[in-house]
Amino acid sequence: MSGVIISWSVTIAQLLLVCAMACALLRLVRGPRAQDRILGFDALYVGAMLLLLTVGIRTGSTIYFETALVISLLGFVSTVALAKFLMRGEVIE
Amino acid sequence: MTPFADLPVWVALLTAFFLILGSGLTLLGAIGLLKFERFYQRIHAPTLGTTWGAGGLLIASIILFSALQSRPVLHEILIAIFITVTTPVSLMLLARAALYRDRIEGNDGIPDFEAITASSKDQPSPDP
Amino acid sequence: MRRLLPYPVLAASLLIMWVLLNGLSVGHVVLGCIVAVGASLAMVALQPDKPMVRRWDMIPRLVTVVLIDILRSNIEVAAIILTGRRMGKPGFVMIPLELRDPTGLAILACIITSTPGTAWVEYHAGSGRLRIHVLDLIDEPALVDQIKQRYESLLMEIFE
Amino acid sequence: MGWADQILIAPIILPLVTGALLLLFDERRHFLKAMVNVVSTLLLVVVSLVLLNFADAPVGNGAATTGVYLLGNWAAPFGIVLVLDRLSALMVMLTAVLAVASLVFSLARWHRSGPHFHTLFQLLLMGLNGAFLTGDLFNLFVFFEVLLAASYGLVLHGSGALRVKAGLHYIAVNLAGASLFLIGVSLIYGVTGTLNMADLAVRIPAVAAGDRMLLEAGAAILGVAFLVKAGMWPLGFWLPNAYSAAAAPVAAIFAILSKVGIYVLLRLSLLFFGAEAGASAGFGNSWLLFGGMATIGFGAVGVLASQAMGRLAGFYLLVSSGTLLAAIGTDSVAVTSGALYYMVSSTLTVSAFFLLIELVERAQDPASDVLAVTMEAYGDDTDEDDIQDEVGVTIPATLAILGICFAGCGVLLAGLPPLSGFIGKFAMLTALFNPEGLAPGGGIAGGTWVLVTLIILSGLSAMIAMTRAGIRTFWAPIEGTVPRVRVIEIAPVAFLLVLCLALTVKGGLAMRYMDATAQSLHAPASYVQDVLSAESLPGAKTEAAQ
Amino acid sequence: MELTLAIAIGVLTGSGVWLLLRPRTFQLIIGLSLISYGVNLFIFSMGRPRFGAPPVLLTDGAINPADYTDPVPQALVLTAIVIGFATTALFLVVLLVSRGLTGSDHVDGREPR
Amino acid sequence: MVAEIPDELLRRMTDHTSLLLLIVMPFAGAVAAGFLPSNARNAEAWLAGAVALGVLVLTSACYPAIAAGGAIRAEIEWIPALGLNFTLRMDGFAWLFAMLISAIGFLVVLYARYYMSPEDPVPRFFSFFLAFMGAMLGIVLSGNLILLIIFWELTSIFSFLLIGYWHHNAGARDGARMALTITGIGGLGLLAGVLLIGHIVGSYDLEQVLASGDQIRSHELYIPTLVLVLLGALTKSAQFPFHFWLPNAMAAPTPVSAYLHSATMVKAGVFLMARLWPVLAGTEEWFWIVGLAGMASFVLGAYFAIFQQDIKGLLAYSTISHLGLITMLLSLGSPLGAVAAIFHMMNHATFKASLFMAAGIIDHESGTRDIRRLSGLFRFMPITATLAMVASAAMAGVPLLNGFLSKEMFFAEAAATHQISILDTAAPYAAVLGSAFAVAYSIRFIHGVFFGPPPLDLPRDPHEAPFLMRFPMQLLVLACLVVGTIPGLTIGPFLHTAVTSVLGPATPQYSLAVWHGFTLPLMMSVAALIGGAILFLSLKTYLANCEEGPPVFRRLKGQRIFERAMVTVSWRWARFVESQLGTRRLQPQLRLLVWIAFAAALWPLYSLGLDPGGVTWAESDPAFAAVWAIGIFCALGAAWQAKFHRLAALILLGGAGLVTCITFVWLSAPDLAVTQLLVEIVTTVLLLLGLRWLPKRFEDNSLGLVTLAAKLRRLRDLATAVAAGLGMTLISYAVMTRMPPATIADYFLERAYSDGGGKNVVNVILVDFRGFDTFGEITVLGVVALTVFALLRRFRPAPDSVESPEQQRVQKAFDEARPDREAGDTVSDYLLVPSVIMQWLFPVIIVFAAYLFLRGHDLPGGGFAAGVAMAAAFILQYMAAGTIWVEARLRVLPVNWIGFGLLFAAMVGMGSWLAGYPFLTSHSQYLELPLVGSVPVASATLFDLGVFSLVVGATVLMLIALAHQSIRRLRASRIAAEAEAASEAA
Ligand code: NA
Ligand code: NA
Repeated sequence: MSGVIISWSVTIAQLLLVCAMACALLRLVRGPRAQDRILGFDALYVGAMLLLLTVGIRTGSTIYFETALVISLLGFVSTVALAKFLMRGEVIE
Repeated sequence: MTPFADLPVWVALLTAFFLILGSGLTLLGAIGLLKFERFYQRIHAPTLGTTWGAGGLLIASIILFSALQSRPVLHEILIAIFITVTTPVSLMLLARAALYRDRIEGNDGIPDFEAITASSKDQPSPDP
Repeated sequence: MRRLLPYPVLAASLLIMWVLLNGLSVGHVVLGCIVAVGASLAMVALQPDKPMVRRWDMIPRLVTVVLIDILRSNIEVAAIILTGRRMGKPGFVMIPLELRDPTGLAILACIITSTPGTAWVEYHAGSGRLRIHVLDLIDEPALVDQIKQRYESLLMEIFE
Repeated sequence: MGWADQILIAPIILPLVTGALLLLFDERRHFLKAMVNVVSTLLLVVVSLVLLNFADAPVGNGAATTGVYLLGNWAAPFGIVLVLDRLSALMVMLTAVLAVASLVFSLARWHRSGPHFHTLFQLLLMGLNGAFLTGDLFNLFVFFEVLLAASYGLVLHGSGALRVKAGLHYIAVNLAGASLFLIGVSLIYGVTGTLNMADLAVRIPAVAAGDRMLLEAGAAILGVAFLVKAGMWPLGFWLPNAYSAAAAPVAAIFAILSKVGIYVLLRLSLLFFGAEAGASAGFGNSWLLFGGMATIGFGAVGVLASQAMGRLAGFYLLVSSGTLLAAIGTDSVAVTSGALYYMVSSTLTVSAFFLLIELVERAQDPASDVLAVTMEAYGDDTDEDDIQDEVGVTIPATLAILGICFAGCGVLLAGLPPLSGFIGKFAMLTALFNPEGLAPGGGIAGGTWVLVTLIILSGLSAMIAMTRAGIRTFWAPIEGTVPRVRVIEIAPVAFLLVLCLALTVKGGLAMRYMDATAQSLHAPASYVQDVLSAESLPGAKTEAAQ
Repeated sequence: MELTLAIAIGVLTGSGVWLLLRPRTFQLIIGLSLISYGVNLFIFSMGRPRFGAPPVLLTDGAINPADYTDPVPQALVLTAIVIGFATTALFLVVLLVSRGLTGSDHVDGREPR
Repeated sequence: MVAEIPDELLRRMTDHTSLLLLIVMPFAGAVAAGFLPSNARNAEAWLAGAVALGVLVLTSACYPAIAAGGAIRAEIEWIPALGLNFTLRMDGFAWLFAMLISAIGFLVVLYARYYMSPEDPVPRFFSFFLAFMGAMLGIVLSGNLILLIIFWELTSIFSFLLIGYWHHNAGARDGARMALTITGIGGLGLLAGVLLIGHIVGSYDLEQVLASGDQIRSHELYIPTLVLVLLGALTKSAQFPFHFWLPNAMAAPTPVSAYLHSATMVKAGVFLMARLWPVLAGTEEWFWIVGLAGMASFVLGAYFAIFQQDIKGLLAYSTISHLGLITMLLSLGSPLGAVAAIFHMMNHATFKASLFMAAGIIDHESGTRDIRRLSGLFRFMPITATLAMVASAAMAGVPLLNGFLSKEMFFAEAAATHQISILDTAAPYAAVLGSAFAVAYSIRFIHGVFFGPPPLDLPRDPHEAPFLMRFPMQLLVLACLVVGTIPGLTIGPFLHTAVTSVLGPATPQYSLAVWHGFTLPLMMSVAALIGGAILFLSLKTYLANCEEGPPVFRRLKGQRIFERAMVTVSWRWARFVESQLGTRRLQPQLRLLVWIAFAAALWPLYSLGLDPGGVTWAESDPAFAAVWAIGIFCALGAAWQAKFHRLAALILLGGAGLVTCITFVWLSAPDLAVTQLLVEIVTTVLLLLGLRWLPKRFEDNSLGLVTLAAKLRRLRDLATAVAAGLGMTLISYAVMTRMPPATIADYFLERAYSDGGGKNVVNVILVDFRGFDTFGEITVLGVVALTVFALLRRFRPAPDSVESPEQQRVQKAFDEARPDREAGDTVSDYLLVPSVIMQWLFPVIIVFAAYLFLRGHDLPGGGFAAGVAMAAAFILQYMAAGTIWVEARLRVLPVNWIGFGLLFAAMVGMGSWLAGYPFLTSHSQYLELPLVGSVPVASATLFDLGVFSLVVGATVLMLIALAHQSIRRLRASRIAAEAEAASEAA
């Protein structure tokens, strides 16, 4: 019973998250401005991180946790770089 | 999918609830990101995912793994902290960059720079 | 001791982080201490302004307030996205801040940005003014007031 | 395991440690770095001599033992092994020799025209030696990448628009080639479940019929990756540009680079698709043969069409690659042994020629010195100061010596008697006509005629081109000054040419070695046996398990 | 799953190859990156990967290899990722330097006529 | 018995030594000559003369042995595996030639001593000369055909060098090149021919080959063999149609012409034909090819000679003609013909060498060789004139001179019937005609130069040459006379030895008598003499002023044709073909690479038939598929946008990378996911750093429609891309749906914990089982970082990206324009709050890196991931606060990190040597620590530390080197501004 509940809910959660990522991707592709794309990109990363968490839940294993942790701690580095590139035309001054 | 078979049903239900809540909020945020017309509105949307969206999933994870391993598994808290700390940085930088670009291009509805330095009380600029 | 532990709070947090990551055991506490002290020593090189935390007791309050506010905003924004209706209009709001402590400002920025519906846009250090963007602006003075009362004053109490 | 057994890995570790150590010295201590590098390279020569001696030492039935080094003490096919046989020993030796020449040459001025030259140089040697010694397919990829990475650095050494442009093409093509390498290796792993070359030789005949096409597809893709390195037509257009754009000492050591692809093709085609490979025996041979012949043709035309000597040398490399590829494609012991001799000779020659070109062109174009000066001006000032060197003697008879060296190169490149270029060519040609050894024979196959004709004509084209270049350089009325050439610049050229001479005089000895090499390559059973039966030392692991 | 992965590999490689054949250096570097994703996944796929069978041992005792996924392709991919990163960085710098020296971002260092 | 063996041995040893010395002496002399100072004319001459004389004496000393026992041999094993030994063999024929070479060589040295000007750098001359002599001796003494080819080509090379001796004049350069090209081509043909002989006979040993005549002639490859060998022989002997190089070779100093181009080198061709006469001659093919070439050369050469105005040109054509005569004799296949040929080889050498010397003296003393300008020199140089007249008479075939004897034999053979054919029928007429021409040009030479009125305005006042310069000529002319009058007593026995050694038992009866009675040959001689005289008289006036070259053929200059052909074939065509079959552009190269790889993979799949496995949806995972829908979109989007929207492409690429990373997690590869993610992040920053230096690119819609060609190109590339993608899909799908083979992985899984001490098998593979791969991999990273650093040290941005980015300029201008702001306020406001957070994250990331590092062996992570994370921590600081700020506080020395990392990893690997284990053998132990308990300590972890250090160093170095370009540029512009200010002030 528990197994069924969890596997179904994880599957639903995964599908919802993939939909969320798809929305983010659409924003990324549509733009219209660079900042919109970057925003979409950032959202894509967050979605991916959550998706990875669900994969961990689905397997019942904590070994996938680090991947999510990496995104949560360092995923923003590329967004910061992109944002700074927009603002200053240069990432490191 | 056997590791979950021995779990109490309430744990499973609670996990499921938080899973769906978290992912649902995240999806909503993403839809907002897609739906809102202007950048400054869109920038609000992803925070759904990074706050309670992530929170829901993390709580689900904490509950499930604590139940599975019969000990408190709390490292998910770190993700919560990290994401709370890092997301604002990128959003802030992005919003400011967007503001700068809009100002340079003279787009409508962008507040002047003057206001922020002037000492007079200023009015909120309407966002058409 | 001061030279070994220039940032005790930081070191302690890092130790907690280590234990959270690795699980609680004597070995990991010892190792965690070493790592945490080492990392906080690395921080010395960057010479950050050392934040002075005066009121520890206010921190849990702040956290609770923020969590609740975020939850509320989550629901509000979710509703806006779902229904497409909003009570007010989106717009920029200027908030004159008195808080000057960089760490405090950083935390305020995190709070405002993390709260769905508000976003930190521009801060001018000279005038201490902050411009935020609000998704659903109903009552501007109330909002300014809320931020100043609920967050800024708490932060000022903690840090200054 | 004694210290003597550890020497097998020395050709890899020695350059690595030297390269790493050189990084810790200050960038401005050119002299110290140069000396460390020279000492290490000379040591490498000694090591390679020891290895050559080991590989050639006969045991019992006349076959030499294969030296096997189990890295990490893990037995094949699980761990990575280094394998020393006559072929790898030969290649390591050749590498060391070229390294000495090109390093000494570079000390005259090139080593100072960009940072970390010495480290890159040593790591290139490490990559080369690793590629020659490894017995593992994926490890081969890694060492390929090491040597390519170092070669990227070296080809760009000294910067400049031409170099960077050629370097860009070189890198792009090789990156694409690296992808093919990975695809090929992993596909082979996916079908056979192993990466060890000897183990593959055992497993390939046993691959199920339904999987064989995938195996062959993997091998074919892998082959294309090597053919890119070898410069087969039409995959080798990058080669003349990159080599001619590189600094002289770099081009000189690069002469061995194109041979890495040849080496691997030779080894793997015989190991994987030799006579005992079952259904896949002889796979790819005809492609190599035809591709090789096309390459000879194209290279020969290119040699003729080259005005600049650097490009001439580059195209000559294509000719020699093509010759070797075609020789591999003939799948004959005798031809292989001739080809090995030819390979050694042509590599030494072209290396000497690359060095010589710079000296010769220095005489032709006084603008080049101006260019060198401006190049330094664009550099990051201070650290590339021109030290008044200790050897700075202008040789009085400079032109004469250059001329003699040039003539030597010309004779070698064109395969004219009496030097090793001729012997190598003759060895291959006679083997082509008499694959079973010299005995009264009957008809000759059509393909052989074409190949022989191409080899002969390519020599002719080299002769015509070299005559043209030589006359233009040495005989056309020379105005202006005699080039300033230092002893340490001309000595490496002479050294390489003397080696060619020695290879000629001691041709019997050399051919005997090549024969033995070719024999064991074509009968890899003992190689496979030696690698797979090498046992790891007891003790270390049990300790770990406690 | 296999089909998805196979198609993914194909699309990544295909897009990469398309860019590989384009004339601008930046297109080339993006193409090479895409190809390296495709190739990495290809190597990975050679181990017949599955869901939920990580190559991290769960017990200290004897194990059944069939419970785990093939670790070898994973190790190979790790090496390939690192090398891919290195070469991407190198190619980037070379294209920048080439652009600086020739003034053009065309792969041949000059605009075609 | 005991005494006899040493005797025999001694004899052999003597033979051995003398044969070797014959070859060694000239080459050693050449080397010695090269080292003498450039003004040592006398020493050079002494040296060369001594060598030549030594060879002469040594050769003479060999005669008894040869006369007695046939051939003497010396053999040194060289490359027995190839049938190539250093075999020298001297029989009568070789002896005769060796005598010729050394004797004439000696005389020419003597002559050259006076001929060469004191200013000439004679060491080069004598060095080449002696080397040539050695090579020529090598040809005649070779007992192995490959060795013969070696010396053969050497003569070509030294001939090239000697012709080009006066390389400052273009004629010498061109002549030398032409000679080398023609004889070189011939040499290659000869090589091929000899290879075929080797194939047929099974040996390259001359004796064995000579014994296998029937085998060769009856072999199916006889014709190609013959043609190829003759190609070598005819080019070397300047036979029609390869004759034209010889007149151009006359640009060489006259001693060279006398020696190489009349007496010796050109004889190599006919020598070879005679040498191989027993095995190749006698067939119809031989008769036709050799006969036609010989007859044409004989007649045409003589005809052309008449019309030459340059004395040396006349002599050169005459040489062609006389060699044609010899060739014709050899073509007949009759033993008597061969005898005559050998005899004429000697005779021609004597009179032609002396004539060349005469020409040299005339040139030397009068300053010109133009017959039109020369006249009446007899009164100035009577001795030379007399000698020249005698030699010319020999050349014309006047009785009582040696030329007459061999020509008589020639006439006899020409008149006899050998092969019934038109060629045979024409032979006697051709012989008479050619001889008449020979008479004509001989008379012309003598008459034009020595008789007639005194010469007008010659460059020099002509006078007699010094005695020693004339001396060689005198000797040669004496030889002509002596042989011509008493042949049987002088040349007779030697010729006989030679003839016997070539023909063996087939040696015919012949007579060397001066008078055979009124025979047909004598009639022919008389006819030729009379005819020639008449011809000369009738042409006399025409010749006195005409242009060089015969009337009709004058236009048809071999040299011109050759040069044109060479330029066309070896330059224009070669360039054209190269440009058609090759490219210097990158795109076609990559396209070809993709095509070929595709074809290579397709071929086995197609030929063996691929079963792709059934398409199964059962195991499919909708979420995974949906993730890849996103990934595919990203990949395609990146491909689409990379041209005009670089930033978008970069972001989309990141999306594809992210999805790849999800895939790794999904399919149980957490290590890959972590690594991929970290690399992804760093790569994005890196590419962004680079983006700043790329030109702005805007989608240009104004250009209008894309051309059809461009559309087609894109279509082709699209098809290529689709094909490549489909191929990869097909292959990977086929593999994934197949049963996995028994892999080495099982061993790793079983041993990872027990023997490797880690539970994360991937990591154990990386640092232990296959740690060597990791070793190489970090080396790559380090090398690349150094390269990047090196390249960026010399980085010069394109002009349009030198300036600060537009944003910075605008913001700076804005800040400066406002009184309440200072430059940089905008950016400091911008980063004020974020930088605080980014700074505080620094220690957090360090702890995280430590975490990744330490857990790697058991769980996902490891040194590489930790290193990249650590590098990210540094990068973040650079982004937050700028390069200058960070470097004022943090002294990161990335190069040292790299060096240390590599060294440390190597040290750890070598540590196992101490215990007697191979490199990288891991050792792990549990340390008992107070409080903590037992802690695993593995050498693999230490190795990983080296990896970590290197990765940090390399990543930081690359990023920082790139970031530094911005401040370098600033510094540069500041320096420029200061310089400008200074110059304005001055
Ligand atoms: Na917000
Ligand atoms: Na005259």
